[in-house]
Order: sequence, then structure tokens, then C-alpha cells
Amino acid sequence: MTITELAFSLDTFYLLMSAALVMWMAAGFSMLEAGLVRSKNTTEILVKNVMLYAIACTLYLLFGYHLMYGTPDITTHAKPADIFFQMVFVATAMSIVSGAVAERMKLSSFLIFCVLLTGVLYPIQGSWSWGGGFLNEFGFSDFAGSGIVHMAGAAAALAAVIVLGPRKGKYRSDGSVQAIPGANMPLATLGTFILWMGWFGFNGGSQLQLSGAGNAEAIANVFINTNAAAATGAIGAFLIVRFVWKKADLTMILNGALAGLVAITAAPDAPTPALACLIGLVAGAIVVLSIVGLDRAKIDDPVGAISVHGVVGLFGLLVVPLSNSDATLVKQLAGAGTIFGWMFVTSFVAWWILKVVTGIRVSEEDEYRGGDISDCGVEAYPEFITHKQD
Amino acid sequence: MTITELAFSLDTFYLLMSAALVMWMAAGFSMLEAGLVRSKNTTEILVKNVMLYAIACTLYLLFGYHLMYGTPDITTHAKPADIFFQMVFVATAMSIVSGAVAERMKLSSFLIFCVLLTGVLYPIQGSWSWGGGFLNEFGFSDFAGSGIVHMAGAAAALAAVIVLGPRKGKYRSDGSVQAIPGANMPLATLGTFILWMGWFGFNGGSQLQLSGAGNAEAIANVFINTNAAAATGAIGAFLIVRFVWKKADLTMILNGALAGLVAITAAPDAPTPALACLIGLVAGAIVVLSIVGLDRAKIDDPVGAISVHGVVGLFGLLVVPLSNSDATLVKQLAGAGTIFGWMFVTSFVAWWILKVVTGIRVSEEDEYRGGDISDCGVEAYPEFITHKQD
Amino acid sequence: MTITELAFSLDTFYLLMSAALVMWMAAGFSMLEAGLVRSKNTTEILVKNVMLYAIACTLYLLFGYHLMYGTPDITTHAKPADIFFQMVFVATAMSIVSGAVAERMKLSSFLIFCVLLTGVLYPIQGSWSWGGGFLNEFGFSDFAGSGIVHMAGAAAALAAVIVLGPRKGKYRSDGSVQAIPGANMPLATLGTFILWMGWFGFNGGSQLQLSGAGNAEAIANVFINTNAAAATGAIGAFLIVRFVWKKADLTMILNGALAGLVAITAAPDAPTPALACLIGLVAGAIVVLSIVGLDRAKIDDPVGAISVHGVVGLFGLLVVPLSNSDATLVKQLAGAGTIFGWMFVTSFVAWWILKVVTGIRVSEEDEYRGGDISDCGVEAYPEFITHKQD
Amino acid sequence: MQLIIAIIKPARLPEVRDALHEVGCNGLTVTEVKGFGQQKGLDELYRGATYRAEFLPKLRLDIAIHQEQSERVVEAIQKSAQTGKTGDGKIFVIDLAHAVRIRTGEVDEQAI
Amino acid sequence: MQLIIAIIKPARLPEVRDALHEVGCNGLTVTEVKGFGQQKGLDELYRGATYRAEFLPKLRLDIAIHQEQSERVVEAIQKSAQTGKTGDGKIFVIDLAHAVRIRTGEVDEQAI
Amino acid sequence: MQLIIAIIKPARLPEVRDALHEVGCNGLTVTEVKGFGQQKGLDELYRGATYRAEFLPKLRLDIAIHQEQSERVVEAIQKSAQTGKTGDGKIFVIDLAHAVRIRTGEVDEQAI
Ligand SMILES: Nc1ncnc2c1ncn2[C@@H]1O[C@H](COP(=O)(O)OP(=O)(O)O)[C@@H](O)[C@H]1O
Ligand SMILES: Nc1ncnc2c1ncn2[C@@H]1O[C@H](COP(=O)(O)OP(=O)(O)O)[C@@H](O)[C@H]1O
Ligand SMILES: Nc1ncnc2c1ncn2[C@@H]1O[C@H](COP(=O)(O)OP(=O)(O)O)[C@@H](O)[C@H]1O
Repeated sequence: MTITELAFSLDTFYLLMSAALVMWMAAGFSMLEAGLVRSKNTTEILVKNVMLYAIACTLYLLFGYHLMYGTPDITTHAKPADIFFQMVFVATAMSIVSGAVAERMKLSSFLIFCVLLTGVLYPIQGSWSWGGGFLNEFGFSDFAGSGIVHMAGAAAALAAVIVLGPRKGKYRSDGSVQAIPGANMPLATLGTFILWMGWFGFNGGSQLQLSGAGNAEAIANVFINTNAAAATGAIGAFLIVRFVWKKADLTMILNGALAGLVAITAAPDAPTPALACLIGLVAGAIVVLSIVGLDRAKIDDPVGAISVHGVVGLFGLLVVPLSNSDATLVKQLAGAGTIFGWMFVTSFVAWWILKVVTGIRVSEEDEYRGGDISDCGVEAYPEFITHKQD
Repeated sequence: MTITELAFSLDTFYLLMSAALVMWMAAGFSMLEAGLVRSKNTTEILVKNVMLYAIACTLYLLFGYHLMYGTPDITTHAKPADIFFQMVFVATAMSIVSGAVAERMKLSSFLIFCVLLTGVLYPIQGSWSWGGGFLNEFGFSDFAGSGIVHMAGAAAALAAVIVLGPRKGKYRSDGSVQAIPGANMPLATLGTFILWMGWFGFNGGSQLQLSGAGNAEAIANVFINTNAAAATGAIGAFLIVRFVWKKADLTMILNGALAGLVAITAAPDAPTPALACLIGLVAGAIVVLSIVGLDRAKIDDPVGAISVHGVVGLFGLLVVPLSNSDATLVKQLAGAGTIFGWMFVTSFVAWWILKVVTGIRVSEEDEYRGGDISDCGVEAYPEFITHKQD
Repeated sequence: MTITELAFSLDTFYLLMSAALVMWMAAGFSMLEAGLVRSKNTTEILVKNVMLYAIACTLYLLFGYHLMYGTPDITTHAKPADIFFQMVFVATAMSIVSGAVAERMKLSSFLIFCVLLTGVLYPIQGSWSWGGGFLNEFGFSDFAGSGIVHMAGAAAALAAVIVLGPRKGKYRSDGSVQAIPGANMPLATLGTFILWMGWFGFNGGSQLQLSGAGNAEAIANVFINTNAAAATGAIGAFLIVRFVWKKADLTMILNGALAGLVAITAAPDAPTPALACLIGLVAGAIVVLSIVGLDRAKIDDPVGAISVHGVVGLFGLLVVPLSNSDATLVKQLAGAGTIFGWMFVTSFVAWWILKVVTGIRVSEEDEYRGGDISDCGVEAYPEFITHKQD
Repeated sequence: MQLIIAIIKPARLPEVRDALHEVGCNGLTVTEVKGFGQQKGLDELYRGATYRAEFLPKLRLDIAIHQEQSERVVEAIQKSAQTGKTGDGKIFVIDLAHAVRIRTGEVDEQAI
Repeated sequence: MQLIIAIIKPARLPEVRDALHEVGCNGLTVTEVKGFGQQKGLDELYRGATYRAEFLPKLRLDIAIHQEQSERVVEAIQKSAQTGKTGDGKIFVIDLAHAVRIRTGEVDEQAI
Repeated sequence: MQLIIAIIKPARLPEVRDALHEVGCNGLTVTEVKGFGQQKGLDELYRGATYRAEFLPKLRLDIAIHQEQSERVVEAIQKSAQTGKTGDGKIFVIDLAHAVRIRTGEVDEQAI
């Protein structure tokens, strides 16, 4: 065996393990969202999450990868490993949408959009940067996808929420916000930890090559910075909720950790640990303010997906120049604008057409009874008595 | 350091990580089954799952491995890694049984059978193929255990269910089927995702060697095909339930994903991605029909284990010739028949003896009250009011 | 590429994957503790677990690592990988405390102590052995931290519980023990499986180098022994509860598995599998007796953390001489005493000062209502009716 | 009109419902309650300490009926709910002053 | 004094509460119950087998009031709880012999 | 015979049960209910928006007793359930027309 061959084996394994960790994020999104919706919509959000992952993988495998990368010549690792790794990313983008539209979107419309996003919209957009297209040439820098994956998904989610409207009862007639607590905090926490763990694959794998001391150093940096930003993201959110509202709102802290992860994703290899901590801390603060702000603007996002992945994704892109001297604020802004514009406009049109043709919102009665009974036939916790009304 | 030594390290690590992922499947089975039984039997099914894993590991480590493989001469990786990897497989086989007999089997009888299966029945059967025995020489092909692990476990489960009978109340006096919904859908979904993730270790590790470009390519194929079959399995099940019953039955979709995984396990390295998708899709459809069919035949299997692992395990064996020209339908059928016959007959006799000697079924009153109180002393959710009756 | 460089890459990856698995243990502790407290304190224990991980990582990254190891010269793997791996260990130590003080400790005091333990107490203690200090020179042997991590955490927990007192209602006026069942057994089981899996990183990574046949052999041994001890730990606990109380108490079995893991951690590389099984079996038995004993002594530890990590951690240290001829009982005792003394005394003083200055216990009314409402603003399962009183 | 309040063992609900059906009583309201009486709770065990679930799960049925049916309905419940073991429960009968069917506004005898 | 027992659809609680408020009735006790009557349950589907949830979720309101308010309160509930579809529920009225406010020990008319 | 309905704070159940025991009353049925009255709900906070849990958890005790015990039992409950803070609850007493013990078929005074 030659050393090149062994390096090939190692790099393939490294990518496969990373991809398996990203696959695991599908479970994370499922649990996070299942914890943050009301119990009457829990089965339905689980169906959406399983199906979106299944559809995303299948479509990207059969069409999307080709659309995004053509037929690249890969020599350092086995090509299927590359396809698998890229494939699980698209599911992440789609998972962001499912959270934002939870509790009122029709299952069928959601799945149709899922086909569109994972088979067409995301791959085209991805080809511009990671596929070697014009954004790449322009100098836009996004290491593991703060913009290409997270903000892109959030843009589609924002379009969806605008077309769809808020959940019934979320905004009172006097304009004030009605809190609608999710049904299961341990699930939401578990989901966040799963995402946190999976992110080591998401960011760590994005170096794409492990062999060679430089690569290994870079990946080790990615791991430590990813973890640091998540940790300080949680701390940032905690400090704000503790001082502003005097309560340690768990769901905000979880969103803070995720915000730290999203923010560092644009350049997890470059910052010093201290800078990574700072980026996470600010991201954790931003996400809390953004969630409250969007709520006031009547953008009803039950899990905070648009804030976590969209607002903080943008923030992540904009702080890349702090650690990467090749990147400039202008290039980052231009790239972010291009991605957001494409995803938002195409998604908006798609949702709007879907709304006109098939409808995208469940009937008022089904929304009251919950998607579990109307769409899935079984409740998430059929044995437990729940407060139907309070 | 020589390159052989480094390859040895890499291969050992690869097997250990794979084995850790398979170990993780024990958690997957636990959560899946805990989600699909009623809350009054949840603690009990958790006890069974923890104990079966503990017993399986201990017995296989002390006796089973030797019975199955003798004292093989392993040079490409550290021998304990091999033992560990093989060890976690036997727990998988036993986990299949626990699901099928849930909600009515006595804990003590279950654990006694567990000793028998993991210490004797499985290792003997495994030695015929993976141990280099007659099935191997005959040309029976089963890459990672669609038959040797999954169908074998399902055969023992089927024997158990026949001897044990259905849960009280499952079949009405007029012969119609009474649905008995599981108590916790998020747990069932989490369990499925855990199994899905663990399966990368299950199938990916079964190549047994990573070093060398051919091995790395094969493993990368295994990963992508495993994921593809699971994804299309979910889609296949979804399509059927959606068109036949108009409802997106989550538990069927989950079973569909698992069916895709079981089906591809017999030959995950060989098919093209498109063929893997097709195998998964058909498996997802088969499993739904099989679950409904077995239910009509009054084979009461609360989690669908016999359909997922048995019926689809057989299907997986039979489609091996599509991608592996060395395999033939006749050889696969003969192998499947041998494994099924051995496991079913020996298990049937064992269950029957247990039934006569100690009894295998809880008393009617304990079945009504649930195994949690009678066998474990504490309910799974002691604080939550549940519908005792509806 | 040279072979040294490739080994560097492999070793870095091995450490990073191990560290990711240890990070995953944070989720395990969260779920275990969330399952074993009453539902009214579930959100609060989740907040504590997320925040302690975040704080531990941040402080250890910025100060603790330096305090413990200085600026070591690491050549076999990337230094950030080393920092990351060491960093997740400190979170484990702190997680032990959170379980023991659950349901009555003020969130703010807990977090202040967390800063102290992870930033100062643990690193100083760790420097004595793993940092190359006097315990190391003295010949104290603790491979992966039965004492340095687990017993150290348990010592701080014991000090906390003594200063804090038991939960209201735990001990009746006649001195008898009132059982206070945890709210969610599946979560506790999931948590245990997560810890079990993560422990492969905890112990497996502690070899610190994978390349080289000797290292690979050692790590494979670590994996198989770690698993064996956990399995027999569960069996040991099961046998005791089954024969003494006639009930298969799930939470004791889970504690038994964890006890096996803690016990083997002091020397997982050296024992034969049979010895590892024996160590686990005894550990599983010890932990049950210790839990009941501490309960009688009115040390109220809702999750059994002091028994699992402290009592069994000590046991693990003391059996090292059975498999490691360099270790002696005297040296182990001396080391254990030093660690325990330092951690217990400093923690006791810290808790005592905190008690005097800010108070460490929630008000009686808040304890009755639960930490979720008073500290966090939202219940863990806001929709489910729970028995407030029985 | 009278209101019958029956506290029964949860397991007997199907039998009681069928018996009520036979005597022509087709409406009822069920509440999950906990009962305390001569029947002793179960000892449960958790981490080596036993604890008694003192309050046992029962169902409470509320059934409004016409005066003249009262005796027959009470008898039907008593027979069908009986297991003969302690804890079978109680039946209480209360006089109703007034009744209304919300859907139609019908009152008293018509409303039941 | 009378005790009004109203079985209503859960979705109507906010309307009923507002209507009660308007007629000056500010205390009530709510119980989650399951109802069985002319309204048919929903068919649910699980693993290919349908099952009917025969008992439908309802809320039971208990409201103690002064005799003279009785008619108005019953009317207020009936109007506000009505959807016109089967299953709207019933209102039962019972005479109260005695009432006590635990906090103060006030009795009867004062206690309500 | 009378039926006493007591709405109490959940935390007082042990005290009330002991008090009932002392006055010789050994059977009761407990229901978890939600109460609404002068006592204001708690403000909870979720994601920056406050929400009020308007209905507060209470327990409803139903206790059937002999007429002559009535006064003593009501007094025992009132004393033991009292905390002096708003929300302590109410006690309502209703006349029972009839009672049956399901296990034995005993009726009225014997049944309680
Ligand atoms: N005095 C009472 N008032 C209200 N409910 C009662 C009373 N006595 C008994 N019950 C209810 O009836 C149930 C059965 O009573 P119990 O004394 O245990 O058995 P039995 O009715 O067979 O004598 C109790 O669990 C409780 O719910
Ligand atoms: N005889 C009765 N006694 C007690 N509760 C009743 C009775 N009849 C009906 N109910 C309650 O009223 C609810 C509505 O009754 P139903 O017959 O379904 O519709 P409607 O009141 O519109 O005729 C039932 O679900 C049940 O809770
Ligand atoms: N008119 C009423 N009818 C029925 N239940 C009532 C009534 N008024 C109060 N309650 C019950 O009593 C509980 C306590 O009443 P509240 O007015 O809050 O305090 P207090 O009894 O101390 O004046 C309420 O939560 C409710 O369950």
C-alpha cells in the first residue's frame, strides 16, 4: 500500500464520519421542532422532518449534486463520500423551513416545496459558490455555509411565513404577542445538543481533506472554534434574558447556542479561540433581540429559525473579514444579497403559486384540532391528557 | 512507523467507531420501542432493552465470539476491535425480539431466552456463514446481515409471538383489529433516527477494512446506498399510507425507513445509487403491506419488528443477485431457509419449554395494569395522568 | 506527504472524534437528570446543564487549560485537538454536581460555583496528575479519570449536598425515606445510553495517540473493556434489585451501567475482558448499596451522582493494582485522598460562603412550585396535566 | 330529573357503558378521578424506597336521567360495575332542579 | 343558592368565560371531562387499523351562584356555548344546601 | 345524606386528608380541576412574551357523609385547607337523594 492510498482511505473515512454527523442533525432538527410546537402538531412536524430528509437526500443524489457540481474530478477521497457529505447539507437547509412554518402549513404543500428547494433552488445557488461559479470567482467567502446553507434556508422560510401568515391566536386583537409555549422542553434541549454535536461534522468536514499537517491543524481549529462559539452563544443569550426578563428562558438559551454555531460557520478555521468566543457571544445576543423583534413585526416563527439561521447567518458572513484577510465586507454583502435575493424571490413565487393552486394553509378547524389528527391520524402522545384550552 | 502499522491503526479505529455506532443502535431500539408501546409498559420495555444489550455483550464476549469464529488470525486490525464489532451485532438481533413481544411477555422469561439466543443460537447460526461454515462455502451472500442478523432475530420473534399470543384487546370478538397506539411519537422518531445513524456503522463497518483505495471506495458506496435506501424506504411507505388511508401515518413511515435499511444490508456495497433507491422504495412498500397483513393474521407485533426485519430481511437477501453476480436466487433462498428454519424451530422449542416450565406471559391483571408497576415498581411517567381506559 | 504527517492527521482526527463523543456526554447528563427529577424542575435542570457545559468550555479554553498543562509541547497531534479533548472533561466533572443538587439549588449560585470549579478547582487538581505534577511523580495511576474527573466532581457534589440539605419532603418526620420518582424514565434511559456511547470517547481518547500498533491495540482493549464493565454493571445492579426488592428498578440498573463505566475508567486498557466484567459487576452491586446507604444517611442525591461517580470512582482507583503492576493500593489511596480532600474542602468552603453571602437554596414556596416557573418562566411540559400532589 | 354520580373502577367502563345502553341511557360524562377509601393503594418501589400510591385511579360518571328511570339505571350500574372486590366504588343520586340542552335550548325532560 | 354544571365544547371556553363575566359571575371551576352522547367520535388511524375515540373531550364548568342569578347565568352559558352542531353539551342546575369560603369562613350567600 | 364538594389548593391535600381522618371520614374522591376567581394567575414568560396562566390548579374533593356529620366535616375542611391567602377555595354542600355501595349493594346510610 502506498502512502497516497492510505491518505485516500483516511480522507474518505473522515468525510464519511463527518457526513454521518451531519445526517444526525436531521434528528436534531426533528427533536428541536417537536419540542417547540404544541403537542397537537407534534406528530405532523415529525412527519415533515423525516420526509424532508428523505426527499432531500433522494433528489440531491439523483439530480441536485450533478446540478451543483457537475462531474468533478475528485482524487483525494472516494467520490460517493463527497456526494454523501454534500447531500446532507441540503437537508439542513430544508429543515430550517419546516420549523418556521410549523403548526399551520399543509403537509402536501410543504413536501412539494421541499422537492423544489432540494432538487433545484438550493443546487443552483450552491453552484455559484461551492460549485465554482461566479460568487466563488468574485471572492465571496463562506467556509461551511452560514450563508449558502443557513441563510439560504432562512430566506425560503421567511418567504413562506410571509405568504402563510401567523398561527391563529399568536397575535391578539390589540396587537400584543401571545406566547404559545412548546410542549416538550427536554426534546428541544436534546435537539439542540444533537445539532451541536452534528455541527462538528458540518464544519469539521467542510475542510474536505484531513491528511497533511496543515489540514489537520485547520480541522482541529474548526472543532475548537465551533464549540467555543456555541458555548458563548448560549452564554450571550442567557445574559440577555436574565437581565432583561429576569428569567432563564431555556428556549432562548438553546437558540443562543445554535446562533453561535451558525455565526462561526462562515469561517470556523481562521479565528483565534478568543475571537470565536466573541463572535458566539454577540450572535447569542443578536438572536434574542431578533426573535423578539420579528415577533413584534408579526413574523410568526415558532422555533426562531429565521433569526437563528437567517439574521445570524448574515452576521456570520459579515464577520468573516475579521479573521480572513481575503474577504471584504463588500464582497460578503454582495454574496449575501445574491443568495438571499435568489432564495427569497424564487421561494416567494413558489409559495404564492402553491397558495393559489392548492392552498398552503390547513383549514381553521384543522389548525384548532392540530395537524396530528387531521394529517397524520394519530396524536404524538395519545395517552396523555393535555390542556386543550387555557 | 511503517505504513502497515499506520494502516493497522486506521483500520482498528475504523472498526471501533463503527462498533460504537452499532452500540448506539441499542439506544435506537430502546427509544423506538418505548415510543410504540403504551405508557404503562414503557419502563418495562426499557429494562428489557438495557438488560438484553448487557447480557448479549457479556455472553458473546465470554462465549459467543469463540463459538462463532473460533480463534481467527486477524492481522489488519486489533482483535478486540473485531470482537467488539461482532458483539454489538448480536444485541441487534435480540432487540428485534423485544419489540415483537412487548406489553405481555414476562421479564424473567425474556431474559432467559436472551441468554440462549445471544450465547448459543445466534453464534452457531453465524458460524455457518460469517464464521466460514457451510453457508459461506455454498455461496450464500449476506454482506452485513439482512438474513444473519435481522431475519434471524425476526424468526425468533415470530416463534415468540406465536407461542405467546396477542395482547389482550388487540383483536375484537368479531375478529377485527383494534388499533393500540403507542404513547410517545417523538421517542419513536428519535429511535428511528438513532438506528439510521447507527446503521452507517452496521453496514459501513462490515467491509472490515478501510485501508486501500478499493476498501475506501466500497465503504463510501455502502454509506451512500444505506442512506439512499432508508430515504426511499420512508418515501415508499409514505406514498402507500397517503394514498390508501389518506393519512401520513408516522409510525409506518418510520418502519419504511427501517425497512429500507434492512433491505440494503444484504449488499450495500454493490448497487448503483439508483438501484439502492429502488430497493428501498420497494422495501418501504412491502413493510406497510406486511404489517397490515400480519395484523390480519392475528400475529400481534406492536412495533412491526417481524415485518421490518423478517419479511424485508428476506426481500433484501433475494435482491442481492441484482447487484452481485456471484449470488443466485437459489443460493439466497437456500441460505435464508436454513437460517430461518434454525432460528424459528429452536426458538419455538425454547419458548414452548419456557411456557410450560415457568410461563412466559404476565397474568391478566398485570397485563391490564402494565408491566411498569408489576415488574419494575415505577411507571415511566409517574406524574402524568394517562387515559387508563377509552 | 510523509508517514509522520499522515500519522499526525490520523491522531488529530482520533482525538477530535473522541472529544466530540465526550461533548455528547453533556447531552447524556442533561437527559439523565431531566428524567430523574420531577417535571416541575425539569426546565431548570436543563438550563443548568446547558449553561454549565457552556461555562466550563469557555473558562477552560480561556484559562483552565493553561493552568492545568501550562504550554505543553505537543507533536503527535494538533494542539487545539488536545485542548478540545481536555476541555470536555471538565464539563463532565461539573455535570456530576448538577445532578446531586437538583430540585433545590438556586440557579445563580450554581453557575457561580460552576465558574469556580471549572476555572480553578479542577484545573489545579488536574495539574497534579495529568499536568505532570506531584501525584504523577508519586505514581498515582488514573488512566482516564475515575478519580481526577468523576470522584473529584462527586466530592464537590457531596460538599454541596451537605451544605444544601435534602429536598423538602424527602425524609419523613419519622426519619423514613420518601421515594420521589423522576418524571420521565425514557429520558433517563436515553441519557444513560448517550453517556455509555460518549464514554468510548472518554476512555478511548485518553490513550491520546492512535498511530502505532501498540496504541491501536490498547485503544481496542479500552473499548471492549469499557463496554464490558458497563454491561456487567447493569447486570450487577439488576441482580441485586431483583433479589432484594423483587422489582427490576430501571433507575438502579441505569446507575449500575454508569457505575461499571466509572469503575473501569481508572484502567480500561489493562484488564482482561473477564476482569473488566468482574469489575463492572462489583461496581453495579456497590452502587445500589451506596445509593440506599446514602439515602439512609439523609444525603439526598436525586440522581445518585455521589454514589455513581464518587463511591464507585474510588472503587475504580483501588482496583487498578489488579491489572497494572506499577500501581499499588497505598499510592492509589493516597492519590484518592488528596483529590477528594482538595475538592471536598475547597468546595465546602465555597458553598458555605455562597450560602452566607447570596444563599444557595430556593425559597420554600419556589421549591414547592418548582424551579421551572420561578427561575425559567416556562414549565418543561406546559400542556400536560401533572399530579401536583399525591 | 336526577343526576347520578357513579365512582367506578376504570376497567369496568366498557361493561357499564353497555349496561347503560341497554336501559336506554345514551349520554354520559366521564371524569378521571382518584379515589381514597377502604381499598389500600399499591406499594411501588423506587431506588430502594417504597412509596404508596394512596389515591387509586377511578372514573366518575355523571348521568342525568328522568326520575322514573332512576332506579333501573342505578341498578344497571351497580350490577355492571361490580367485581366484588374492595374499591368497586359508590353511586350517588342528586335531584336536578333544571336542565338545558345547549344546542337547541330545550329544557328539563326534553334536554336529557 | 344553586350550583350550575355546564358541559361544553373546549373551544367555547373563552366565549363562555366572557359571557359569565358580563353577567357578573367571576368564579368558576373547570374540569376536563370526556363526553358521550349523540355526537359521534372521530375515526383515527394507526398502522392501518382505524379506531374510534368514542369519548370526546369536553369541559365541565361548576359555578355556584345566588338563586336569583340562576336564570340569567344559564341563559348566558347556553348562548355563548352554542355552535349549533351536535355535541354542544348540557347545563344542569342543582340546589345548594350550604356554601363556605375557605379563606374567610364566610358562609352561604357571602361565600359565593 | 349530603355530598360535600370542596375546592382546595393542591398543596393542602395532606392536611385536609388528615383532618378528615380525625373526624372519622375515610372515603373521598379527588379530581384535578382548574379554578378561576379573585386569585390572579401567575405571569409566565416564554421567548420574550409574557402569558398568564389564568386558570389555577386546584383539587376538588367529593365526600359523601351522613347528615349529622356535615357540620363537623365542613369545619374540618375549612380549617385544614385555609392558608389565609386568596384562592383558598370553596366548600359546597348538596343534599343526596340516594347512595349505593357497588361492591355490596348496600344503600343510603350503609353505603357511605
Ligand atoms: N364517602 C365517600 N365520599 C366520596 N367518595 C367515596 C366515599 N367513600 C368511597 N368513595 C369512593 O369510592 C371508592 C371505593 O371505595 P372503597 O371504600 O375503597 O371501597 P368499597 O366501595 O368497595 O367499600 C373510593 O376510591 C372513592 O373514590
Ligand atoms: N344524560 C346525560 N348525562 C350527563 N351528560 C350528558 C348526558 N347527555 C349528554 N351529556 C354530555 O353532553 C355532551 C353532548 O351531548 P350530545 O348528545 O353529544 O350532543 P347534544 O347535547 O348536542 O345533543 C356529551 O358529550 C356528554 O358529555
Ligand atoms: N362561584 C364559584 N363557583 C364555583 N367555583 C368557584 C366559585 N368562586 C370560586 N370558585 C373556586 O374557588 C377557587 C378560589 O376562589 P378565589 O375567588 O380565587 O379565592 P377565595 O376563595 O379565597 O375568595 C377558584 O379558583 C375556583 O376554583
